[in-house]
Amino acid sequence: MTQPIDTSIYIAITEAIRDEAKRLLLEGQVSAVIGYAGARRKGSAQPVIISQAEDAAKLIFSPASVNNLALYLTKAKKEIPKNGKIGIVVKGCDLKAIVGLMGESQLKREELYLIGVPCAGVLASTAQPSTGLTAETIAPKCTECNAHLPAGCDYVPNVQLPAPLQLEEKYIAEITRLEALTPVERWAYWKEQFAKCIKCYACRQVCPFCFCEQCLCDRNKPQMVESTPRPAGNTAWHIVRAMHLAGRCAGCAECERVCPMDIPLNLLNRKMAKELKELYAYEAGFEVNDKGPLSTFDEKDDQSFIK
Amino acid sequence: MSRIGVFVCHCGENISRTVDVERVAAQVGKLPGVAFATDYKYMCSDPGQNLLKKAIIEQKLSHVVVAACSPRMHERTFRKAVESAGINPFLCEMANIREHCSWVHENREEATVKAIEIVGMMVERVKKNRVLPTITVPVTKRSLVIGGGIAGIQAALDIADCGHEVVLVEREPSIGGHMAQLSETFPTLDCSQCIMTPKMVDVANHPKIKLYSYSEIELVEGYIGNFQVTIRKKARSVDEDKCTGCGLCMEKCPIKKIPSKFDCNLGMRTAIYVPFPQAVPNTPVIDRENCTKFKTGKCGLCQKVCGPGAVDYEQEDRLIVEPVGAIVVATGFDLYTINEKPKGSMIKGYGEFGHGKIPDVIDGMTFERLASASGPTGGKILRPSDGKEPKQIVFIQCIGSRAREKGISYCSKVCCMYTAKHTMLYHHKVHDGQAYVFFMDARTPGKSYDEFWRRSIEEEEAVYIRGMVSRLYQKGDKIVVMGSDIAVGVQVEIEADMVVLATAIQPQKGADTLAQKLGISYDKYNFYSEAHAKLRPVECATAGIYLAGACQGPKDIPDTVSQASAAAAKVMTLFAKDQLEREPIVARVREAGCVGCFYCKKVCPYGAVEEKEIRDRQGNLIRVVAYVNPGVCGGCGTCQATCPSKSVELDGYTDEQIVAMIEAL
Amino acid sequence: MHSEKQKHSFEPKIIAFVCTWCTYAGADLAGTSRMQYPSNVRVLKFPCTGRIDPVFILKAFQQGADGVLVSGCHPGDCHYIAGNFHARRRFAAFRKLLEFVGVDLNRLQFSWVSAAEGGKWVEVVTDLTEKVRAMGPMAEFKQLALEEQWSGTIGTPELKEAYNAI
Amino acid sequence: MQSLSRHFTLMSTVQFLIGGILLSIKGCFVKKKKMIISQETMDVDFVRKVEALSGTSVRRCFQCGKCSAGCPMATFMEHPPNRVVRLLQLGQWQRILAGRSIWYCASCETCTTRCPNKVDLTSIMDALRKLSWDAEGASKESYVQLANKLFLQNIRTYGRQYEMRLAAVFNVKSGQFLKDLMLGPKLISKGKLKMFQSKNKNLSEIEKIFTRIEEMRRKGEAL
Amino acid sequence: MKEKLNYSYYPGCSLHASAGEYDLSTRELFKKLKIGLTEVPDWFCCGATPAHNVDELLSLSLCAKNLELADKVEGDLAVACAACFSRLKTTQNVLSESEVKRKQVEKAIDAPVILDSHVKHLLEILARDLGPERLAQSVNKPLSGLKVACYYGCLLTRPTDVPNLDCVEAPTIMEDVLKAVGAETVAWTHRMECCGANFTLSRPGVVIQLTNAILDSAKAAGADCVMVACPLCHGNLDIRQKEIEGVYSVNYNLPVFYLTQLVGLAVGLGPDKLGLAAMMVNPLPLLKEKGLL
Repeated sequence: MTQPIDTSIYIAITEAIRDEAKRLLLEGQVSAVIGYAGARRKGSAQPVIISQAEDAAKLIFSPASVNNLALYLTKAKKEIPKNGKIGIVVKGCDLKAIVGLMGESQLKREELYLIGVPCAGVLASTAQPSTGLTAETIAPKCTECNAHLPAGCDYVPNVQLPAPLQLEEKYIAEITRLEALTPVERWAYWKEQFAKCIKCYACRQVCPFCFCEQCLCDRNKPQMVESTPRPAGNTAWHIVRAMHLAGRCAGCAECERVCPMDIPLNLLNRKMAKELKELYAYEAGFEVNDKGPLSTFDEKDDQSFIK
Repeated sequence: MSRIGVFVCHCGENISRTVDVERVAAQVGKLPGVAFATDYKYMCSDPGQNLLKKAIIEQKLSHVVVAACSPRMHERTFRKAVESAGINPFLCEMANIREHCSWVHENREEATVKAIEIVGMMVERVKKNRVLPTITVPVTKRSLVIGGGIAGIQAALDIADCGHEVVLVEREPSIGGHMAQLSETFPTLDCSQCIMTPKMVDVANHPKIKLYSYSEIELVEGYIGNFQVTIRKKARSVDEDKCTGCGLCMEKCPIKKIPSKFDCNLGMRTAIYVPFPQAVPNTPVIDRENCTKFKTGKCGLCQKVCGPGAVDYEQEDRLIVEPVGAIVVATGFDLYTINEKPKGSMIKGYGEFGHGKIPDVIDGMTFERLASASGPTGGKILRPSDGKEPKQIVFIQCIGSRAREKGISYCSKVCCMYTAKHTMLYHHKVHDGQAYVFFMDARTPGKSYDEFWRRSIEEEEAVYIRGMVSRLYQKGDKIVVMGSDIAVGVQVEIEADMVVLATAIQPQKGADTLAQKLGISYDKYNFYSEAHAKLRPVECATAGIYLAGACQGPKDIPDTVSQASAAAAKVMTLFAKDQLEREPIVARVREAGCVGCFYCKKVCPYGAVEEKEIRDRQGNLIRVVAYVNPGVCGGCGTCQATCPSKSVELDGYTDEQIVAMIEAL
Repeated sequence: MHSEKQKHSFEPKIIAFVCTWCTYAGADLAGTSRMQYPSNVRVLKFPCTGRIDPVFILKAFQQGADGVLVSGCHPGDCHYIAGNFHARRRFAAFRKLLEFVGVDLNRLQFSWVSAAEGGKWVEVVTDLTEKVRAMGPMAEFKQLALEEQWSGTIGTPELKEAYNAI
Repeated sequence: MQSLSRHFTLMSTVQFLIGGILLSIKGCFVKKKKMIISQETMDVDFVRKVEALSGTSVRRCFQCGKCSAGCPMATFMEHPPNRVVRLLQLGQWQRILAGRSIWYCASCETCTTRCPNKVDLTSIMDALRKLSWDAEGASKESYVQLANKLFLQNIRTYGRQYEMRLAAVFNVKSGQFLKDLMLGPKLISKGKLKMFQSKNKNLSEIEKIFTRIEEMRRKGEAL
Repeated sequence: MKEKLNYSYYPGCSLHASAGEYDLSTRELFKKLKIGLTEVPDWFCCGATPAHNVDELLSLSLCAKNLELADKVEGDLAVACAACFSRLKTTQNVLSESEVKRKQVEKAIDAPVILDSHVKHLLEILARDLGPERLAQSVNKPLSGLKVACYYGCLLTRPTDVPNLDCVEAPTIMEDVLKAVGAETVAWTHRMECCGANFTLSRPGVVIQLTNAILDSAKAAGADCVMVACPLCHGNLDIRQKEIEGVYSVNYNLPVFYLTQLVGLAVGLGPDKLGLAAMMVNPLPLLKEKGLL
């Protein structure tokens, strides 16, 4: 039985975003607004950057507004004007990335105008853009969302978000399943998954936190991680990436969405987030922290694993 | 292409006994990049170093690997040698095939294979080594001395006499330490206070010495040549500048029955007090735990009688920061007590000796106070229990020391001699008394020491009994000593009036905490570790910190004074230059790769990472990257392990070098 | 007491990443005290455990290590003030990750060995060697290294279609 | 051991006495001889056996004499405890076994408790007594061992200890028929010595333990 | 109120023979204090000192077997006899340190050795598990005015780190218990000297000499009586007292009580329940004099 999810408020939100963007551009408060616009395929949406008030009408918000737009503030900022404030449409999950980036000196709050979106969920990458949002077509990350309403934004449309449905928390379920396996079985699972990898690096490209200009894994003096898409190199790459994202990734799940080989990448990131929460009571993305869990310490940290 | 030279050392037989060194040289010689490989009996010897230098020149070597002992032992030696042959010292590496191989394995085949692999690893590493220029940093020519006992006093005076400023920090209200407590000293029997107090006064009057008494070290930051030391000056409740040392406050203080720590609880002191009459500084301190004013708010007599108005109840602890270039640690020792120790403590007390509850069983320091002319009995040997003169006195040596069951396995070094001295002092003062000494071995190495010990037996008629004591118990007003004489093979029982225990020497309480502040290492007993047991006995492994006296291990006064002067000499050597060369093992930022996330800055324990703005020619800010101040960087490499893009690299431990080693496996 | 040296069918390769101030010095002490331990361990010296990048552990396994030891100064003893505290967190997280991808954590040992603990060094190295010896070779990474290409199954219909079209 | 404990006949008692006398003569002989020390005369194997049985190292002892100082029985011994360890260090076990020191140890653990070097002298004494009995059988001094053996025989037969039988048999076997004669009836009247007792129901278990140990020894799996 | 205390009980051979009064008073006392006590069925002799003197492996095996039997009964194991207590604790200690010996013992008893069970002497149960406060609450006839010399003997505390009952050289656990029941304790010198129990049978001469020193010291310290927690100590101090008085021409007349007899007295048990009649040195005159009967 597919349970439909109420997204009727998205129409009102679209209107509100358009009005706000128009106002901002007209008043010159921002030099551009990053948001979503309809794309060629029916029902689909794509990122757009507008710097003219009349383009504000292009903006939409729909269940197909999946992209994490934070990316356009850092790595993909070529089209963004260098001066002035930037307005950006953010879902709760995207906001967490922005918060993380602020903690890592990549963004400054005062240079941003945050247009928050109350979000009931977006579509999974496997669903057609035109389909309605249901318990089946919703993106897995939305089943575990704890930020339907983004906090601390400059503007949030005044709409009433329907109470979110209780959905099966897909990552937690999968992590629990894997943890119950033996190491040999887990290794077999991940071996199978990583073997599929073709090293297209789409995961890296889309990740807001992979902002290094030169990735460690591209270096050849020394070659820390084998760069060819062989199983050994693939495994190393995904382990290294998960480690680098530990304590930073807040779960926008873009890596998993863009993976052409359907590797459950966010699973690794969620596992690390879970462990860090258990070990150090740290959860990424809620406040701008000078130091993440792995760049600080407590003298009383657990060391039961050390002889 | 690199031309690597490999030199395999036999270390006499230390390596060649278990490692086939010729085979190692032959095998390693075949590795790509190795141009020359040989073995030699003693690489560290002069001929060995000459062999190395000659090979570098003749074979036009570009890098060198010496396979020998631990780099902690001879890395400096060989780096110096290659430098004199014209190669940057950091292109020389050592492969440890002694401590990590020949000494820990018996099987020759296994050890040889392992040695080949170790050397192979270092060959791959050295290929990736880079020329590193020496880094120079300025030297603050002021020194900190921690501890105002004889060691600290000697070191402070030596350094100050050389014209450099000294900051001397003492935990107690007065300097003087344990030596001020002693009565007479072996082997000359000169009065301890007579030779000690003039030195204390010298410290007080020296224009180059800044004395912080009743103070402790709070925090140490920085590095050799440039330390920032925060000192906690505890609230003395008496203004040192105003106090004239008249002593009226002590006379009037109504609380007079506080056991004096200086007199080993034999004598009493007041709540406002100086520990002993010759104290330096001669400024009293209020013991706030026992003072009525602090306990109830009433009294205040001392303030009323103080002419200059020096008594200040409101005084608070003060934190003072002192910049210094070198630190001498001279925190001294503490005595083992036979009292019951808390459960789980490595050290145990002596239940068989009554756990310190028999009043006339005392330790050596208490005996010193009894024998001291300025002590609580005016130099008369009297029993603490009833004030009678003991006619039968038993000394027992090695209490705590050399007793691994009690938690300490080392020899405390001074007890044999001071017990011999005690028997003499006793005989001089109680002519009709008899002293007995239970001992295992008499350890008397030292100039005129054995003669001194023999004198106590032959002239002062002490009876030495070779054998230990099993139990002590009070019987009436006597103490029954159950011992044995192993030479005769019989049990011995003595009904003694007093028993003196030569208890072990231990580091001061809190020695480990101070070591952690200083970043120096210590052994399982908390004695501080020297950099090298033989060749660098007064230096710590941490540059710029030196050791003097019993904090490093049990020592008598002559040894302590020698070591203190040696430490002072080391400090003066450091101060002889204006600039200090330091190992260039520091982190460097590859600006091209740095994205300015500043994870390095977040984890740096030294605060060495700064933010650096990169601007274009017009002065527009392009981006902000990290910059590591090489003078401040300690060289731990935590930044590099944390940097996501590996844009900061620790020279000498680059990823390239490490990965080369892993790949060589 | 000298026990007969046993012959083993499998000699594991153990790689130890140690800090120079405590554990390396502790291993030196084991040497100067002439203690004996299995010759399987290869020591890589770092200034501090803080310098040890998790990637090195991964790299070591990939290079054929059957067991990895990471060892440094006890908390509070770090020569560099706090390097070992950072390392402690980093490795607490990293071992969880390795465990999750299916690495048996019995092959990865962490320890604090001070410069005074030659005996502990011997104990830690001997224990790890024997433990790993009993487990047998670390097959996972070795097999992986031998595989040239995709060994996964063609699960989805799209993939099947694409494959058939080649 | 089985024959000793099971069939302790009058015959063995006689042997026990004669053996004891012979040994004591030998003892005097050994004691006066100069100690010639060489690798051959220092019996390291014996010392190793003592160390294995007692689980303690004799080399740790540095002859401080604290054991002898506190030993309640030292006055009865010709070699005080510290010297027993010293002789072991020199591999001169014959000198120890020829004497009576080990038979006068009361197993009070005072020496072990106070030893500064964690030498477990009580266990060393146990080991020496066992090895002595194994090597030489009964000796004149080993009354104690006779009592001990009977004690164990009792356990094997009854599973528990019966003091009445133990005392009676001991007196017969050791030839001291009248020892403590006066105590017996008094104790019986106070109910302290029971004349008859029921056997333990689990006796086959205890027999199995004895048999298994004997078998392990036969196969050389245990000392 | 804490949960009810429950123990399995290993009386040991002596308590079923010469020390019957110790067994009787223990059972009665525990009943009175409402502490559960279940005798381990079919226990064996622990081997005591003779076994380890002759044959350590046998000694360890016997104790290991008893530990196994005791483990089948619920509760920590309560032991009354100091020798049994010492052997059972030593066995756990030796076998947890030596794997070789543990394997041999496991072979001998054909069962795994139980190393983690708690073996407790009665003293521990009274002084720690029950505690002085609760013990004092049960007292209805305080032993005031009775001066007791507490005799620890060898095996209760020695050697270091094995029985872990109390401080190995200066224990106070007996005094703690007695103070709780209102008795006075004396400080004396021979409270931990050996009585020579090992030689009771084989060398009575030695025993008499050692025991005399102990009685002499207790008397000199002004004690009215001696308290023991071991049937072997009791054997020497009580049974041989008359004999010693004869040999040394002295008059001690020191009744020797078991721990449970004195505590039992304080909580109101009668002489018949404490087996006072079985004592060789008649305690009744003393108890009457102190008004305790």
